[in-house]
Amino acid sequence: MVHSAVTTDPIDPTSVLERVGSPEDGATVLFLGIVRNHADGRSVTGMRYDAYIEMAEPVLAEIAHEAAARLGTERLAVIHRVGALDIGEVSVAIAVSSPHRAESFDASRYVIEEIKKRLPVWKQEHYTDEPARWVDGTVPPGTGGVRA
Amino acid sequence: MVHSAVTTDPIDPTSVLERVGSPEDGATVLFLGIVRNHADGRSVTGMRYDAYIEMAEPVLAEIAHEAAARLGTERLAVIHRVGALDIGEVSVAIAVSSPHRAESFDASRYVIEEIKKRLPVWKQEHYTDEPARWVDGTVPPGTGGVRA
Amino acid sequence: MTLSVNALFFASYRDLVGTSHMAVELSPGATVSDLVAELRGRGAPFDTLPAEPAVAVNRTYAFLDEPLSADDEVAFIPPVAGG
Amino acid sequence: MTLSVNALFFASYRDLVGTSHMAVELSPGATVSDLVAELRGRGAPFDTLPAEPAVAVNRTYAFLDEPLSADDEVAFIPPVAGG
Repeated sequence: MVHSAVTTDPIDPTSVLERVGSPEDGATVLFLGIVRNHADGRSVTGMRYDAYIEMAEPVLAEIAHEAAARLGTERLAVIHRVGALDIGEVSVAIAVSSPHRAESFDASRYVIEEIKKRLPVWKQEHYTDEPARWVDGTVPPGTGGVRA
Repeated sequence: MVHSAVTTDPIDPTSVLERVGSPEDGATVLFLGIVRNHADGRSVTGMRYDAYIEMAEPVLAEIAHEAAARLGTERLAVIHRVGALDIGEVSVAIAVSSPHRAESFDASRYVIEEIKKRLPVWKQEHYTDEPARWVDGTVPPGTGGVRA
Repeated sequence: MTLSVNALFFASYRDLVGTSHMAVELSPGATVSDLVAELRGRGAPFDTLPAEPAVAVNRTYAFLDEPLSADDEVAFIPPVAGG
Repeated sequence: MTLSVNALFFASYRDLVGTSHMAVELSPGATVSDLVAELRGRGAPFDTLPAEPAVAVNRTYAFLDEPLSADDEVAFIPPVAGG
């Protein structure tokens, strides 16, 4: 069963991994996005994730179902965290499994790329010695102008 | 530090994952190869992995170091299991981490593709109602004929 | 008779306008563009919002020519940066 | 004076020849090709080995024209299937 969630709780990679897998599957891919200590040459001390939560949940579910259609199985789980995260904490975890490896790699990559394109989530980087800054992002498809 | 091993012990994915990661890294990819219950339409009951162990260890180390060069970090671990495996057991685990995600996906994929091309390991499928069969494989580059 | 919609502001837009949400009265038949013009016409701090922002109407991304109905939720969406 | 090498057989090749390793005496200057010909010339079961097998000499993949030295380890490598 496809699983997706937006949560303020810390993400446990093992429990995400345990949501996928089947005796039919020969491949599992787990992707973790993690808060790193640098960006554009600046030293980062932490990250605050904000979300339009009422919209982020259905958009993440939609992305997960699109990826499952590519994957060919329902064995896909994605969890995105929001709130204040320290360096090294997991911001997003994506687990998928499938009979063959190509589909798992592809679906995993699809989920993270689509999250970056259209999940209504924002992040604010905090630095040692300058004010916090909202990270430059992407205008989602289907908005930001008039219908073509 | 790049880690590689060929082992008869069961593989614990979490412990492989824990070998990678750094405050500099924003992405981690874990790939698991798993024994599945079917192949070419046949029902599989288990798999026996044989290795030319004295050669498989250095070849796996070589693959791991090549992948780390692509990755741009030394944060890569790969463990391949040999012996008799049941359905659902992990045959290979590959964990990598890097500042950005593209490099981790690429290195992970590189390791599994190279393993399939040139690691001196063979597998014998066991079935419910017919004799075990060695799985068709690949002739490694650099052998199987005369020098070009 | 007017049309009341609920405007939401997130992240950098919330910082710009200093609030996360507000009710806005529009004329019947108004579109997202009309809402943007109404807000920007109020001057500071609303005139710092972009003239062609990304928006979601009732939690679905929409273009500026999207017509609005009473009680619609119109979110101003800064460029997204999840993951 | 002869050259003795250690031939190793894995997986399906081990099943074919019925042993995992054996010492083979060759003439000085022999190559991998000469080893293959020597073995296949012995008839069953060795003639079921391919005429141009993949091999590794001292744990490195090698071509059939690779010259052999005393005590070399020559592994007959069936198509590999790890992962």
